Amino acid sequence: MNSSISRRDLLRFAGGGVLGLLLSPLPWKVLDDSAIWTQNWPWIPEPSRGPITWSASTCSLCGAGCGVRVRSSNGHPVSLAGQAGHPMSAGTLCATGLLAHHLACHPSRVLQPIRITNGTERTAADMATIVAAIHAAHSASTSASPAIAVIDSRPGRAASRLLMELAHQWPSAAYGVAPQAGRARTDLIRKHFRTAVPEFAADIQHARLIVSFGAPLVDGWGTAATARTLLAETSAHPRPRLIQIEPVRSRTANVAETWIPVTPGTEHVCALAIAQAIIEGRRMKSAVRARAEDAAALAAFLHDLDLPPAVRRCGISDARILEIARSLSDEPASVVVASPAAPEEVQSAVLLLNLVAGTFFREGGLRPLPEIPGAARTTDARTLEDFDDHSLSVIILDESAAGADIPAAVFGQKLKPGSGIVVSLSPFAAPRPVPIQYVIPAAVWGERLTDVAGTSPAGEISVGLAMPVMPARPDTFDTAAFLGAVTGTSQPSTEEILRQRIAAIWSGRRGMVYDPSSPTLRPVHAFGGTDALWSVLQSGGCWIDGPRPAGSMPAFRFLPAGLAEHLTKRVAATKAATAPALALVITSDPLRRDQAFDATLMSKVRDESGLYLPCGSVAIHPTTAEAHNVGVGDDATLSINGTTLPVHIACDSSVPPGLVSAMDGDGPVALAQSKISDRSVGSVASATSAPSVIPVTLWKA
Amino acid sequence: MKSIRWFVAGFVVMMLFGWVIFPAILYTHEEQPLQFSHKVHSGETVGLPCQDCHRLSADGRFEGVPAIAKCAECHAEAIGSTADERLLVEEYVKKGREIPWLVYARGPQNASFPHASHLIGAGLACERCHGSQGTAESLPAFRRNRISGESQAIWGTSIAGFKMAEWDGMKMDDCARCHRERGVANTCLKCHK
Amino acid sequence: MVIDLDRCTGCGACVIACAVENNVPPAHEGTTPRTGLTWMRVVRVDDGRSFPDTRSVFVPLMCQQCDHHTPCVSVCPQNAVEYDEETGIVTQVPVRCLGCRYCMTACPYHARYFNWWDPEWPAGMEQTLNPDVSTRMRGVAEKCNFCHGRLQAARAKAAAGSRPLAPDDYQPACVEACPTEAIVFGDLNDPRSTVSAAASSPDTFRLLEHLGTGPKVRYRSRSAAVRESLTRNSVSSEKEQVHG
Amino acid sequence: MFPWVYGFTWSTGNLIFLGIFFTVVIVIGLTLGLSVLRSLRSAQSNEIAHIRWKSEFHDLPAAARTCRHIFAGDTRERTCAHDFDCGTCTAHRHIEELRRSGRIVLHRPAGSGGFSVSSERLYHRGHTWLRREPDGTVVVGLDDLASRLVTDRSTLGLPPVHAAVFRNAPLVTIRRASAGTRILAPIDGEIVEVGGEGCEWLVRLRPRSLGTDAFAHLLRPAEAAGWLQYEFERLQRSLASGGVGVTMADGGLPMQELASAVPVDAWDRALGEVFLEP
Amino acid sequence: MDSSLIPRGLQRTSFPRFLAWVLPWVALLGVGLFAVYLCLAYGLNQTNMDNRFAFGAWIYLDLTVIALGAGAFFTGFLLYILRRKELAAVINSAVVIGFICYSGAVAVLMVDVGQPLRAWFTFWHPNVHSMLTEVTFCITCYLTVLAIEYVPLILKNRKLRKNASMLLFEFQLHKLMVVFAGIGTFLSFFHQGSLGGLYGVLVGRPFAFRPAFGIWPSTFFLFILSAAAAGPSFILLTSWLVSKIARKPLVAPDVYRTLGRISGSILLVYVLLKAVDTLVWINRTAPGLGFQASSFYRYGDFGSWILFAEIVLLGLLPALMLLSSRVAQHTGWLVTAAAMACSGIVLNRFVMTIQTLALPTLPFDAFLSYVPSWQEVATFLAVIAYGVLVYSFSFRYLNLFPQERELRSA
Repeated sequence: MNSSISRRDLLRFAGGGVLGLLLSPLPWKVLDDSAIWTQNWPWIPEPSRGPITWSASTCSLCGAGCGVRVRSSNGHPVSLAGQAGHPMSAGTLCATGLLAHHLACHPSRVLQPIRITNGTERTAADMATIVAAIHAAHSASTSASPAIAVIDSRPGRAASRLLMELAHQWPSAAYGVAPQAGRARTDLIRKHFRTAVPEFAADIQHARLIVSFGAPLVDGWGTAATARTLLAETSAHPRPRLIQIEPVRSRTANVAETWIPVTPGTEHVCALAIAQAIIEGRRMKSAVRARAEDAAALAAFLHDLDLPPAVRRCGISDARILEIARSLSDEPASVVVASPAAPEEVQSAVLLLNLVAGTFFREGGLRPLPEIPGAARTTDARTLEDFDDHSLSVIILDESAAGADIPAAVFGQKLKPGSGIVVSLSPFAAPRPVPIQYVIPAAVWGERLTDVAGTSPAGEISVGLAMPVMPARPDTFDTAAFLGAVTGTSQPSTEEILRQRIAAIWSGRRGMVYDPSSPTLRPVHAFGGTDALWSVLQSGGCWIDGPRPAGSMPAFRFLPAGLAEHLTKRVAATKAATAPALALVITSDPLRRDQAFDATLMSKVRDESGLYLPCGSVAIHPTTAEAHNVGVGDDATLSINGTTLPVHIACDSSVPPGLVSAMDGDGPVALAQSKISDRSVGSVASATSAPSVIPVTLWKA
Repeated sequence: MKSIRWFVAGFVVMMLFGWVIFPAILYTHEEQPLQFSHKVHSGETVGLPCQDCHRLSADGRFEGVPAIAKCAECHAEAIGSTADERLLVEEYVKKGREIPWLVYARGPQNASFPHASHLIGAGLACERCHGSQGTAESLPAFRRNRISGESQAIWGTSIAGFKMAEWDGMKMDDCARCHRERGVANTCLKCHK
Repeated sequence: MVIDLDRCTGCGACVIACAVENNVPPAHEGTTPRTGLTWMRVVRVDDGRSFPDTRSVFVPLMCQQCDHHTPCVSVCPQNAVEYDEETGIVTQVPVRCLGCRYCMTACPYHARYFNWWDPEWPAGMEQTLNPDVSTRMRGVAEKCNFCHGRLQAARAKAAAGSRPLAPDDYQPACVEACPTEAIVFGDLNDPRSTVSAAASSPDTFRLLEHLGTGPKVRYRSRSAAVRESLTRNSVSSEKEQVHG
Repeated sequence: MFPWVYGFTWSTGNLIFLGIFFTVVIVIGLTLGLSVLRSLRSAQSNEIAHIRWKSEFHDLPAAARTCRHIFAGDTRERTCAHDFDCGTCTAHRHIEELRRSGRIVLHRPAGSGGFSVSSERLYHRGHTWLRREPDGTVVVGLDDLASRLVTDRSTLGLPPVHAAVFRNAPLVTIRRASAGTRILAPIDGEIVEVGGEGCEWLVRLRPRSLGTDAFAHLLRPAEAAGWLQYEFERLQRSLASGGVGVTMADGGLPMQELASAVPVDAWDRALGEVFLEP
Repeated sequence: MDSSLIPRGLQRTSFPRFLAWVLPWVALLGVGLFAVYLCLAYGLNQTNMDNRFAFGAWIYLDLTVIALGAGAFFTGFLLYILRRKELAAVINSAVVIGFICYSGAVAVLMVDVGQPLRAWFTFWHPNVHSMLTEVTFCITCYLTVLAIEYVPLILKNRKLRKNASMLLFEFQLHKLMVVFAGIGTFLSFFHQGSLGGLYGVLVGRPFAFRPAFGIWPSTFFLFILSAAAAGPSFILLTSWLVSKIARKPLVAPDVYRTLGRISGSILLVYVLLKAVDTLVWINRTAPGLGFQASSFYRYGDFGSWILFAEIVLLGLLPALMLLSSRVAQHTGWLVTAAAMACSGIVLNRFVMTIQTLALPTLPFDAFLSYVPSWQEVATFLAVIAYGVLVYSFSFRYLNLFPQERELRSA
């Protein structure tokens, strides 16, 4: 080899090398493998491989109690589906229910006790300090009035009994419930009857005619079963007639037979006008007239309410009122329902209409909702607002099962200034306007055993078990464990309470039981004992309060004390109110946006496909948009009595001109909504316009 | 002719690298978490049938390598004296932890291989694709392709893809050829999931 | 597949069930309806009547599995898209797709979606991934394939029980999830199946039928206004960006 | 792509498409291979010099490729298309017969425009002259125009003794200009002796073949005179920057010291022009 | 300083001034490469493309660049096969421009494709019915042909030709150049056509769909003609531009005239055929698919003026100007006519890509518009910068214009 290697030799070496390389498998294998590498990128998770198992459970996200069939891989739920033949849900699940198994891994889930100071800073906290704080408040309480409020977000569960027992054990504690949707309605109903009557529920299943004042029958969560009864008509079960009366054409109005776009805040006038039409048309049934004590007084009251001028402002024609009145009185199975979020006067007017149409105690009408055996009576328990102001040093809030929202301002108002703390047992941390709040991680659906009390579209109640389908997170609590930790005393475990409850049901010897393995419902007493019933419920079955005696209508009064004056005042207010140029109408959010329901995949129907209004958007009619020279997708500013907030404009022809439709509980609108329901804004709203009609102004940002 | 020598030198060096050194460094050599002797279990000493551990469940899914529960049936306590068995009992059976086996025939994530259709539907024998198993005293080293992350059993032992035996390599082309020979449809939807 | 538009309330359960079944990742930060990744969508269409009696109709829109020289099959340069004769499903193989997006321009129904971002799931959610469907990666196109993961599982089960595949062994996730049973699914070639009966009823129609791509998803509605507004071919010029 | 790849079908469309693709690839491959093969083959055989000259001749400007017969007034404007290889040029042979048969008289131009042309030398277009020695060797030197440009012998890189030289291949390199310019060898042969300082010729070489066609391409003294004048004008034209024609008053004689007249930055251009570098 | 590389006899600016000219383009290239890094590392969410606008602005610009780069194949075809000797003056520049356009377009395609590492799948599993397969095959082959045509130019560099083997290879290659010109023409014929076919076959997009002759839609042939027309104009434009920048005459005026006449005649043929095709489309094809052609021009700013501009204003007018002898007299008018012809073709590519995607197909679709993100714009500017840089170095060190030397001394 000569001493120096010349540059040319290196070139020749390289040339030979390249030819050698091309003839070796190296480049081709690297090419092939790099393509395969792009198919198995390590940073993209792979589905687990393992045996597929099926189990059944009950969805506990809302009060519908739908049956769930859970498909698990390697012991972890992979997908949920409705349980065919389930009496409460007949094989359906709503969009939110389908994602119940994702809530466990929601990014904003609380997994260890945290302490939130003045609403924002979060620091980890440990149970000892929390328990110490509660005990300190417990021992320091001297005066007779309770210092600790134990608030149950969803009464009627087995856990509710535990909370009540705690209130009994501790003199300084008192049991309370979150504001119940049907609660206001029940109080109003009770005023009409002399004798004690239970709660009532609308029997949509058998109704042939439904007149709804803005009730979200097919809107979003909890309504899958109702949507099925309303729309999945078969030859045996033709589709009922649905008349929807509400300002904005919601999804229910969209599938309704007729939608009557009334001006917002005038629903009560329409209801009273229909009632008057029934009476003056002498269509009131004799049975109803016999039971009523003040039928003549009602006719006179309605007459001197002088409704026609108010009706003209409602936007509903007289012919339409007569037609509804006639069909209500002719159709034996008919019911009138109102939106749970409707103001008091609409609830009472709708109740009056039901009484006039005689829909109580009738199949397809309003049926009495029996007591859930084994659950304490919570209908007359007080809410947080009933406690006197600044009297509480601790509020214990059990939000392990999502319930109605408690207005944020109420907490600050009820706590002792400066020293009050709120201890909430919740899977997600909803900050509240209080100096110190402790959040103790609660289990979500599928992590721990809980019971579900459901009401079906037919107004029947059921008890089902939400079985644990995935390994529970180490330091999350259910109510029993939480109370055990807080009181330091040994509390009965959830399982024991549930067993007692099932025993109560079994001994009650009332109602039917759905067993997934057998096609038909079997009566309770057909089961050998509590254990047999327990095993059926654990395998996804549920107890349902079976065929009830129709029951007879007791004596009642149309106009209990105070109702007449209240209605007169509201009708006068509606007559006097001047229609605002632009009114904000807050509709219930079909997806219930707060964290308890908002799994990450919900973006598929919100931000990613625009099926539901994205966060921070308001919908207006294209003509209104042109009137305020605001374009689609523009950023605009919405001002409500001086408080301005940035919103995003979406054009939508289902919103009548002159109205701005916003979803409650989401982003900027939530801020406005909290201001609206906040005492300060509410009072400012002019006395004449009903609280649900809020004048606003809108301009391009 | 001096110039050709360099050319040939370069050629030979690269061919050697491509055919010999590259296959060696392309695949890793990973040992299994613990040794397992098929010979003992399925041979005369214990005489378990293959289907006992490698079961086909009712819904057509193949269990493949058995879960720890299967081992725990016999090995709740140490039976033999080997170190591996002690490791099995302490580390995995007692703690209820699954053994992180490195599965040789682990197919890619995007293709589904329904064992039911092949074992029952087509009546194929396991050896057809996996080669003779169940007689080895110990488990061979798991060889993973450093670039694509797949087991070497997929591409096959020869770097150029020539199949030494029927079971050597289970690439898409191999499956497609067998499907074609038997007149079974080999559309994408048949296997890709 | 026949979809009864009178029963669809636009609740979105089908879209959610589809996303859960097919391991579709949650939205990446910054996703808009135009870059959203869903295998099917429910589109809200107003039937154009004047204000008080105007109605919206909710149209679940997924891949129509066209069977007459399928636009996306004929344009894909590397056979990542294939029309499966046996089942009539248009298969999209994400590991063969190199993301040229030509199929997305070819599809008149905009039923194809692209992974603009790398799929990410919150911690812990990877355990809820469906083992019968592979996760994809950024840079590939995706579309509805009638949940053929379930079809393959059904075939395996049938093979295990050594019996032929029965019609009700397999139905896509959206059909199973719809509360009002608006979606009827089955074998269109089998005249006795419920879907053939539904398909033959007079008030069914198909989207963009005049393009001649032979879509296999039919829609039904008793209201003539709805049928007319969905098959009107001179495209409406209204600029309204429709939101639910 | 190939029959054993998944998805390959023997459909007509597939075959036509892949058939065309493979033919295109093969044609490209073959053409490339052919040109590589040819260049390897010509690298072995000593045609390199010949090919280099053909390639450079192809890039010369038209003015540098004028035919020799213009200088002797035989023909009008004509550019050579045979790389100055007059042996193979039919027109040249035709003109030679005419001249031999006396129909064309080799008229001598009035003067050589101030350049000395000696009668027993033959001139090569690369500005070298050649004289045959009685002992069969040949002496090569720079002609008058070139020697005025290249004054001092030290800048010349002379080839070693016994080196083989090929016609129209670099014989001597001038290291004056930045890129270096080469002077072409007039005929094939082998260097016998290198001329010292003061000697009128540069090298003495033994020609490979002594036949008449080995010297056919060289200019006879009669043509050389006109040729030198033409080359001088061409040099001026290339030096004149932009559109200015020949400024030398006619009748003025070229200065002896041409080298100093050429501006420094144009030196590279001037040498390249004279010594036929593209 | 680099004078040993500059071809003898050509005047080039001093190296520092050349650096001053090159530096801004290098900076632009740097910014573009950063944008490319972002797109490759973080995915195509960096761009504003979405599920409706699957083809973004850079695909449209790709098509334009390839159409304008057709000068290489057409000039090569005319010179080597039709023996139009006067085009020898611009063939080298045409080859360099062609190489730049194609390599730039392929580079942008590599960034635009979602999975660049799988690009070879199109070769391994070709779908012969897809126009994009045909485009991929032909563009890759033609890029190699252009590279092969570009290599002799490089090997002719003054320093490189001193190396014997390079000189030999260049000499032999040059002799076979006619083969490559033939292959180049054949390949370009197909892929310019298939780029047009890309849109013509889309049954789902009635705006772009055209009836087929044999297996190719009419846009296949229209795209070839328009590319062949745009090629020479673009060569004319670039040669004029380079001579303006280099401030020295590079090409004899009659070469401009011949280029202009060739481009004008083909443009005329193209415009006539395009008009016929549009009429057939308006009256028979679109209604056949159930769409009134007028409905395509009712949205946004895509009025029917686009059709008029494309066919008449930037099609017929420049064609006539290029063919009229009066215009051919002074180069200024010739260049403007060429520029108009090129912009006509650019507009056609824009309409075919962006308007096709913007128009709604379903009855409830909305007309959508799209603005490219800075990453897309930066990537494409990087291609332009890459082109200018390659051309600047080639112009400086390679002999692109043989006539430059004579023109300088004449």
